[in-house]
Amino acid sequence: MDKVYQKIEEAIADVNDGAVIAIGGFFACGVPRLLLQALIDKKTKNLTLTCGCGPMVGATEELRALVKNGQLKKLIDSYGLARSASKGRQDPFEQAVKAGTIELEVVPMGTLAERYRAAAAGVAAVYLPTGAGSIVEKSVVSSIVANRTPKETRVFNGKTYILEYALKPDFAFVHAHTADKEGNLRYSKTARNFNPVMASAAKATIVEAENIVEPGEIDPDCIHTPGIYVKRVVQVPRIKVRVGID
Amino acid sequence: MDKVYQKIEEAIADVNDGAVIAIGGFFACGVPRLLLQALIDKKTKNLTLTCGCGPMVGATEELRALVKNGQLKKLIDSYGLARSASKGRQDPFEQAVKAGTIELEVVPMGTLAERYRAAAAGVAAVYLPTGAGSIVEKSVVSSIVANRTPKETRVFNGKTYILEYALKPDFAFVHAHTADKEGNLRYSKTARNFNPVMASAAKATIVEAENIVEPGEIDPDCIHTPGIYVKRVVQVPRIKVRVGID
Amino acid sequence: MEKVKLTGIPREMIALRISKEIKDGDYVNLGIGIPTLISNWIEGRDIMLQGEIGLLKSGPLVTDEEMIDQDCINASCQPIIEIPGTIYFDILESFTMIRGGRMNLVVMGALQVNDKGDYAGWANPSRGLDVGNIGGSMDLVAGADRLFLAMEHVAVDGNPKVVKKLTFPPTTTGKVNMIFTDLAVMEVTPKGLLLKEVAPGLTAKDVQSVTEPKLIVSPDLKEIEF
Amino acid sequence: MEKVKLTGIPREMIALRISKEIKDGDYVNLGIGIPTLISNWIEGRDIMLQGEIGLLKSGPLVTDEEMIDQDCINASCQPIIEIPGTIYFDILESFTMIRGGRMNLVVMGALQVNDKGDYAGWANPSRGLDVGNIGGSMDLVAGADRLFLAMEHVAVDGNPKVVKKLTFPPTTTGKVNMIFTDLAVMEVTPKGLLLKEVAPGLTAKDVQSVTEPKLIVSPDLKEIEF
Repeated sequence: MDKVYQKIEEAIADVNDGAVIAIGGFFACGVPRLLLQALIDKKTKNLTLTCGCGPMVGATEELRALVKNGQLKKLIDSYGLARSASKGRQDPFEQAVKAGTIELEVVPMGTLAERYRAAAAGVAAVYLPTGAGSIVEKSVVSSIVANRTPKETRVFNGKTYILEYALKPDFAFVHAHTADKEGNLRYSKTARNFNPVMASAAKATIVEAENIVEPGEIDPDCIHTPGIYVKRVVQVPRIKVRVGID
Repeated sequence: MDKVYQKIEEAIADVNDGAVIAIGGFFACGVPRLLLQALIDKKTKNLTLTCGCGPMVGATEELRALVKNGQLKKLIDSYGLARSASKGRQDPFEQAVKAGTIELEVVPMGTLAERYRAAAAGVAAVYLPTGAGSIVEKSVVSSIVANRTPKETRVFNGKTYILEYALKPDFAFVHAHTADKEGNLRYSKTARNFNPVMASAAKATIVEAENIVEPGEIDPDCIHTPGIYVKRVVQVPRIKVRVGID
Repeated sequence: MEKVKLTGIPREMIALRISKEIKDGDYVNLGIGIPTLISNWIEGRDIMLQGEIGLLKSGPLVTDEEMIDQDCINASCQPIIEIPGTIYFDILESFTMIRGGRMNLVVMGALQVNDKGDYAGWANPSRGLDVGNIGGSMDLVAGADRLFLAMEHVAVDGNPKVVKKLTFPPTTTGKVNMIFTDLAVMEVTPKGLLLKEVAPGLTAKDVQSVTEPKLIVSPDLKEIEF
Repeated sequence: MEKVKLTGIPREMIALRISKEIKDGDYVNLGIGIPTLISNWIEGRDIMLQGEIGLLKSGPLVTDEEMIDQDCINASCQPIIEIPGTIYFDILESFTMIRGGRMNLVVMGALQVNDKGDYAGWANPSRGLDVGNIGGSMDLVAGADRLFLAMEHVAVDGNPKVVKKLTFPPTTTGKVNMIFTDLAVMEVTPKGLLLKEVAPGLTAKDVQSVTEPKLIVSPDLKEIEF
């Protein structure tokens, strides 16, 4: 089944206002920047972006545009704010969070990974040790400080665990090094990060790939994301990214 | 850190009576036969073998020897019995289960995979849909029919899930195609199956590998099992295996 | 119920009939037994077979002993041939797909099925054991978009397999969509089993005579078409 | 408590001191800040650095701009060099290792720590927000065999960071084993903080003067050794 789309705007045509979209990448690395740019151009509103570790901190320009256009309703991430407080003071996103116009929900990185995986694997919920004894025992959302929802905890073998639920995005935007036409993917080095687990979790996964090849051309023992999880693939140029975070 | 052992008997020297050992492989494919043979030679007793899908159905000779030597206390598997009832009637293992001298616990294949993963990933327990409305809502152990332990169930979004607990073996016996000296592993095709999840779940993972190479010689983007999970590696010849199950 | 012996279609033809229900682009998992035979009828079509051992877009079975790779088998432990697009993964990825709802269709064998879509396939108490082989069956039925059964209509001993009440332990309850046997094609509906097709030469009455639950006969009842 | 300004060792030397505690063969994860500097002191040793982004046996930082591969960074978003034995994996595998207890040692930075081994590192309310960046910190501390903190003893504004009661939200409670600062090396014991080493030229009394909880002075108190 050929999943290749020629135009990036066609690949995201059904991403509508109010969509929940998982965004791959870890800081500046492995971020689907051209899909993000297409989303900015499309001016889709009321978006919830669910991330892993700071892809929007790594894609500063794209985040600024999304904030400026008023497209963002909420960001879920483990590292959603600029690293330094001084950079944060000049950051439109941080100011919008402060003003309460955009919601920021903070979740430990491994818990986020696990919640995507639960959604992918048909698991309803899992008991994780992460954050026991911390504020993570409640939901950590910027706008509901006075009323943070407590989570269920339970002791197994003398240790406290928190019940964490599956997180299933409507879409995942993924950046791959190579895709074959049936949607099997390979990532490059640390650009893999959250991309595979998001690809398997979302209802519809849309891939930007630097290379597109025929089925069978990727080593069949080294597929990072099986094509069964992928709905559409579009080829993009490799663009130069400044490594580092603010 | 060099994890290579020259002799297979040294690699399993600390596997003592009463050990719980995960055995990789799916029917005849990817089974650590030479580690099993070393275990037979060592005459370790009172063993619990935890499997995935029928490695002992695929390694008939090894199973017969373990039964004959009285080494087996219990087998946990999704497919622990010969496929046909007529073969089963001649099978010493099935007769021992009937007689109650060996316990057989039956767990759905995906649930077993998930329970190993939970152990690997520091997850206490997970809610799975598998087996809801079936006998899997209780533990399915041959010797405790009259008193099968009920499991916790819970409804999420109108669907029933079963709470399944992490399963952490003392050891995992794993068959790999290639290992480097630091324990990074690659498997071949469908011989991968349960080997990686068991390798990451066990307290001590012992690997038989058909090839041993220097660190860096396996494509670093294609490591199936990171060496951090592996305690010892021993080189074994590739032995011819009859494909098919009884 | 009398023990009638009706002549139906062979197993290969049950498989052929089911193959007509599979759409191009579908991801499909085939259980051990009659379901495995379906793979013979879909070669060359754009259908992706998944094997729970950890492979997708499985190629055809090896027919020449020389070509066996002992590291390349399907979930029924049969050696298979790699084709362009065949990929391998571990058991966690395999059951992530399966439980996660990525299988458009799962076809399983069965020992018994009733008119509510419950079926039994994992343990036959006549074996003298109170345990059996579950394998991946319960995971597959938990995650499947659609679940078909492929089975003989009547057991070798003449007892019905399409029953009012399961006497064998169930694999799942209320999940079966369609039942394909040597005698008939039936759909599980909220009102009961809808008889849609019968084997050449048989009548609805013939099929009913070896079926415990009362069948609803489709107004469009026809012969099984291949 | 008076706001004394004591002169201690530089950040690089805190990192050097910690490097002496790491055993050959250890798997280690280093947090952002002072912990990252430890990597400079262990080059060539048989120590495996894990990066939660998804790499193990991380090589040294890139110093020559020409050599940057934008697909090859550590968890602090710094470009690194691949060495023989460096391997990459996805985020699930990374946190399987981390939560699953495979890290022999985790070294983190901190904003505050108390004498029970609780520490705060993820949110500084002075930023004017009630949320912060958790990143992988809470997963790392949940799974670590041993947890060290590497930090300045006193905040830039002169306030103590080794406190009786955390005023910042905790990252974890009761998990810290050792604290390495510019002024001292302290061990968290059931009875409180055991002062084991002081920076050259300082006394236990000096360190106590900028530390809120009462320190237990080791009978073997010595200067920090490198």
